[in-house]
Amino acid sequence: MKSKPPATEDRYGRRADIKYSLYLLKLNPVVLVGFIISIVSIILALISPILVNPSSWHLQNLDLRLCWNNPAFNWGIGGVFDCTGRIYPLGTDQYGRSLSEMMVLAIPIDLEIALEVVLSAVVIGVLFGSIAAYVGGTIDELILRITDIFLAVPGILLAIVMIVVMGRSLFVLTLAVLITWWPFYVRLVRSQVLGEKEKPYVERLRAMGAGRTRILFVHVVPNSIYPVLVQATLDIGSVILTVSALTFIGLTPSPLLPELGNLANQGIQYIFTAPWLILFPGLTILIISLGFNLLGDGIRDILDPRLRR
Amino acid sequence: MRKVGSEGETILAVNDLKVIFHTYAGDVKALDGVELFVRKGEVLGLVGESGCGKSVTALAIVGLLPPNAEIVSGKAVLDGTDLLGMGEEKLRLTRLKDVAIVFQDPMTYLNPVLTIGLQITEIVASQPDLFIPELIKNRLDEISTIEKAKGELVPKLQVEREKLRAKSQTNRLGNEELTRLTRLYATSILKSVRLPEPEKVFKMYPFELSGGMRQRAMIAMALIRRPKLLLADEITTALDVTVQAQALQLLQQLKEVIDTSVLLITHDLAVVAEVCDRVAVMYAGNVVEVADVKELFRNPMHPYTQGLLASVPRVDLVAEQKSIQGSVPDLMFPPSGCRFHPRCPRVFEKCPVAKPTLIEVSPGHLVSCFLFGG
Amino acid sequence: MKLYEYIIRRLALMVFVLFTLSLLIFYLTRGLLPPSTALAPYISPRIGDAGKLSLARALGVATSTCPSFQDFASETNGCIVPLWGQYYGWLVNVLTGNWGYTLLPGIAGTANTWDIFFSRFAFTAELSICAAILTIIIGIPMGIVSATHNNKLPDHVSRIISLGGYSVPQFWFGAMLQILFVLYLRVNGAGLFDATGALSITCGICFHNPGEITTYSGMPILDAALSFNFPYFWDSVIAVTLPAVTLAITSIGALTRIVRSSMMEVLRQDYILLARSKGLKGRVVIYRHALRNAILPAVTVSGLLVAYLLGGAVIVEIVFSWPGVGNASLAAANVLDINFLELYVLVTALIIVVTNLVVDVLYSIIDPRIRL
Amino acid sequence: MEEDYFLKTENLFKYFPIRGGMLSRTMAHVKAVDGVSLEVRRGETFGLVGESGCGKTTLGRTIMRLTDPSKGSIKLEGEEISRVRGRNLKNIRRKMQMVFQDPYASLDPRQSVRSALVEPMKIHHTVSSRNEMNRSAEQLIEQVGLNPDHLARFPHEFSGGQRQRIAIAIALAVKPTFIVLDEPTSSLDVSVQAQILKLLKDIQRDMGLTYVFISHNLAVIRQMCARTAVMYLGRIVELADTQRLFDNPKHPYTHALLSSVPIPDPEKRKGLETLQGDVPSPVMIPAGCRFRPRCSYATDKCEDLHPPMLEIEKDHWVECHYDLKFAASYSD
Repeated sequence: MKSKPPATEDRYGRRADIKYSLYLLKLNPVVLVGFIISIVSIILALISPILVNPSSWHLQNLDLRLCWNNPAFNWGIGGVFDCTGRIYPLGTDQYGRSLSEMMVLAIPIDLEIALEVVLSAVVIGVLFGSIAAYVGGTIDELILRITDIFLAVPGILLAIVMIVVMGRSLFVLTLAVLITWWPFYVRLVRSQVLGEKEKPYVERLRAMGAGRTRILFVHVVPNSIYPVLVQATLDIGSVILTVSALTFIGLTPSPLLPELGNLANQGIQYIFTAPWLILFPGLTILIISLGFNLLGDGIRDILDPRLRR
Repeated sequence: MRKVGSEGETILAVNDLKVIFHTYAGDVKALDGVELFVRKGEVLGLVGESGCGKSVTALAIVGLLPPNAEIVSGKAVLDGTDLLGMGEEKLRLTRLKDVAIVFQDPMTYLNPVLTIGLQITEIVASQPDLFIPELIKNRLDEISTIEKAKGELVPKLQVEREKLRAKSQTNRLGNEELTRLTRLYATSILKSVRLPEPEKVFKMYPFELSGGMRQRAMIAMALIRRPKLLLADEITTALDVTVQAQALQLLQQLKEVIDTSVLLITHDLAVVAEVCDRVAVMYAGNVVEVADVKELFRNPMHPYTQGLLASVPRVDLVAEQKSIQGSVPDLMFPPSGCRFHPRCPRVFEKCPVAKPTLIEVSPGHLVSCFLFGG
Repeated sequence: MKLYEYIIRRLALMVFVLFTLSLLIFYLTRGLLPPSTALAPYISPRIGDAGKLSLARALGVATSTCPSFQDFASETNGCIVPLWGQYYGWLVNVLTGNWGYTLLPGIAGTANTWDIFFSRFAFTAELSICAAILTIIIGIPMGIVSATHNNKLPDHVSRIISLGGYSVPQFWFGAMLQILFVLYLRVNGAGLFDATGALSITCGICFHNPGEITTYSGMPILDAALSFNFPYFWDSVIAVTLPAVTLAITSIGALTRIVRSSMMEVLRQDYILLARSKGLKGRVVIYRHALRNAILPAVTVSGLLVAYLLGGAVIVEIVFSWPGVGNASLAAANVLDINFLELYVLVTALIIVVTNLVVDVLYSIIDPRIRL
Repeated sequence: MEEDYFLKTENLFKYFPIRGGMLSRTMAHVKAVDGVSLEVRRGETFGLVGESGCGKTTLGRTIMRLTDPSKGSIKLEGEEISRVRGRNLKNIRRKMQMVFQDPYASLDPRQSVRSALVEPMKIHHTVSSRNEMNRSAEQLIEQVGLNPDHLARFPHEFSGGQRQRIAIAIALAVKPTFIVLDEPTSSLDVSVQAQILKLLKDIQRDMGLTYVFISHNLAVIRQMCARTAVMYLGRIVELADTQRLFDNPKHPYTHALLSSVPIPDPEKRKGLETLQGDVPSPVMIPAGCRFRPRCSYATDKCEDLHPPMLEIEKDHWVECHYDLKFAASYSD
């Protein structure tokens, strides 16, 4: 708007930023929900070894398999076993383990993979993307063409082949997802840096005598990193979705592994007799992923200078 | 004291216009009781520095303020009807026919993916019945021009003329006929804003035109409506001097042709001196001084006007420019009383306490300052 | 640059991409494991060492001078063809049209990989096309409504739907749909087709004798329509509904967000203000002036969208036992069916790359400023 | 020209290639700077004026070595700088600095004023200790009329005029002898513009700086510059003392430019003379005299022959075939 009021001191600064964030939060309270979900899931992941014995997932108790004894809810379908003894709030799985405990153990595993993938992708993206954009020429062309190759094929296909060939372990799983993820970040950082490096202050720094490395890593990259971080927040959810989809189709290190996708996979065979087995792990994935997506979406609005007026 | 805007030949009178922008950080009191009027057939210059509210005034008049703006009070009376109290649909028709606005930057204001021709003809297409008499008249004029050039009557054109005359009785046109006449009309308008090869420009996209040509295209969009009032919002700011001269000249000539009044919004006092009949000076959401252009430059009364005039560099002579101390206030926290008082060299006790009103000091010269009564 | 020059340039790039991808897959499936694993899927207990050696030669893994299978297994005596040699042999085979026999469990050795792939690919294509249509007809209007009612109720609803769709695990959503419709509403979404692609009826609202259709494209819906067989058409539509909705849910979310943000961006532009100042109707401003500009970013991501649908199809096909290539790819990976995997990767990559090319050409048509 | 010039360019060219076609061949060139020779004297303000697209900013950037010249020489205090690179270029940058048009965008939004002021000292190792840097920063900020409290703030907390002051302070941080001012006041309001112009004059007087002042605003040029060059389509078409150039323009383009500037005095309303047509594209520059298509005095000679740069009076250079005739016709 040309008609915007004059911008002066009180309109900006850190205090105004916070004020602005709160204002947007008022317009869009869903962001708060995302924030809370993300924080709770991270806290849950951190304290999960305290809540549940971390090695309890090896223990099978086939007497207690597939039973439901939570009096708060009745599934209304035949063939549901009742368990005796202690209460399992979300029932038990086919190995007789408490589903709720397994889910508590699963959250840190999924979050850790997601963080590893996203952070590595950001690092790779910043490194190659900024160099491609700033140096340009042949190096830019080369990096672009390599990303082209990876963007031309559905990532999940590449991941499946990698996991089958390289062995089913959490490391390979992480690597396989990362392989399909990094090109987006290279592209994103590249386009951000391309836009940023055309800004007049870069020209001013060059005129001042600042070297390329200094301009790129002290000024340009920090100024273009916010959209990348927003994307990283959004992608935590998407990575969890991809990882759990891979384990869901059986590409898991061990059938016993408490990983949300794997738990759901164990549950799908009993979809009509023990629906909770697929319902709750999937719901957890949905909630965590939604939380990070809402958070990222909100942060994007806050950081978007065009929305300010 | 004479009431502002009480002149008989007034086309637009704005009274006590107050606008607030609600922002996350607080309310910006952008307009603080703007008073101005435009006489029929004159060019009124509305001048002030960035952020003084001159564009907001224009947008408020045509009802195009952004959603976070609120018109707190005021009237904008165009030819007897208050625009601010109008319903959305009536206001749309007013924008369509009576008040046209031309904006600053011809690149960003033209839709990049639509042809110039479409962006002009869609105006007619949106309410054809309002334009049919002009479309027919334009074609009839064209026919007689052609015949005059040939020196004889052309039978084919004669037939067309009869048909058109018949149609002008009913004020109805078929779709095909409407499209054809609209196209001819638009082309003739493009020609009248002196765009070379109007038929070609008709089919071009904005990015294919130069800055000056785009500005002409935008003026054509205003012109095709033959508005009673033309709001020209910084129309020369983005242009080079030679192109600016062309645009100003064009504006003056067209004003005569279509017999309209112009509210010329600008920050450039030189432009004001060149083309305006009267001037209104704005500062921080208020009109602080209104006068005939010669009177204002000869005898500026308000300290702000004096400061502004003293700071303008001139191309015809070398002189030390004086600047106004301080900077434009943040209108979220406007100064009390007279909004200029923190920067005013002649401030006294009354200024921070009360707000001066615009009063007529000498015939046609209005000032809002306690030095002159207020 | 002229349009055809541009296209030729892009096609050259495409050949490069496809070539590199085939190398990559070849390296993954042959280069990372010991050479003898290449034989594993073909070996049955009855094959002796001599048979294994000739098999290894036939596969291009063992050299013709290799004296015995023991030498091959211990990788001595120059028995192993270097990887590039294996690749060259494979490439020559493939370029002459020899994609070998399929190794897919159950039908191993009974049919040509090429034929099997494309008969199954028709199902994947049908599923992806239906999902793409759903994405477009839901995503775009929802994005527009969301942008024009920014931070009002429709925006909140659309935000929840789109972010929810973007966050939901497809396999789980598919399973939930199955519970809901199959268990409670008795509409069968799964297993309507058997593994060979023939209709098998266990569905409450289906025709019990849909009859026969002529195979034109291999896609049941299209073929049924071309054969004027309405019952078959209806059953096929029923069959594809749940998988397509599941596949589309993520991309609907993504597209809605993209359209919303670009629409909001466009609505802030100066030319929208000019359009409104001209007294145009609100509808005209939004659909003629805003949408044309706002749709551009959505068009540019179509390549990604196609990649997304084809990738998501793998999961959805497994959940719904849909007889497409995605469903088979897991099995193919498990038995290291190199030809099937290569064919899959190359065909999808071809589709994605061609989509990107078409999109760029389209973009230059929608936006006159872009000259390729 | 035995005089010792501070800055001298000779036949300076800057062409930007337009690439296209299948193998990114160079299809054409944007001839942004098309053979510019000029001399700037020590301690003067040299004005460079012209309409947008005339190449004045590119000329400034080429002199600053922000872009490599395609051809020609640039001499700063007798030293050839048009080809220097690396460490030598960095050393040259200590002597010459630039102030840019847009004070909103020419500062790194994430950098505090102090850090921005100290950065050039760090880069050029002009000041060694941290204390000294801080002291210099405080000195600089006071020199441009702000106070040391402002050092801890960030660019967005300042108004346009204040930001331009900061940009000037940064340029002064390495104690240069030469500054290119690229439209330093065009994005500011008039009342603020006057402040900045005055500041620039004061600094020049105190530090003995040499300025190249690039602007499209003829009035500002007239107030600021000792000598002025008028650019049109990549070439200087007239160069003279500012006073003489404005009072007695010889080139038809200069004349047209001057007479299309409105004067802020309604008594002197003269009706603006307008120049027909638009500036041609710098890719397809007209043959012969490049101003010919828009010139009302053009003859066949103008079409065929590129006019020579002639010194028609002492220190008054004009690139036109028939200068004197116009001088007579303007005065009526």
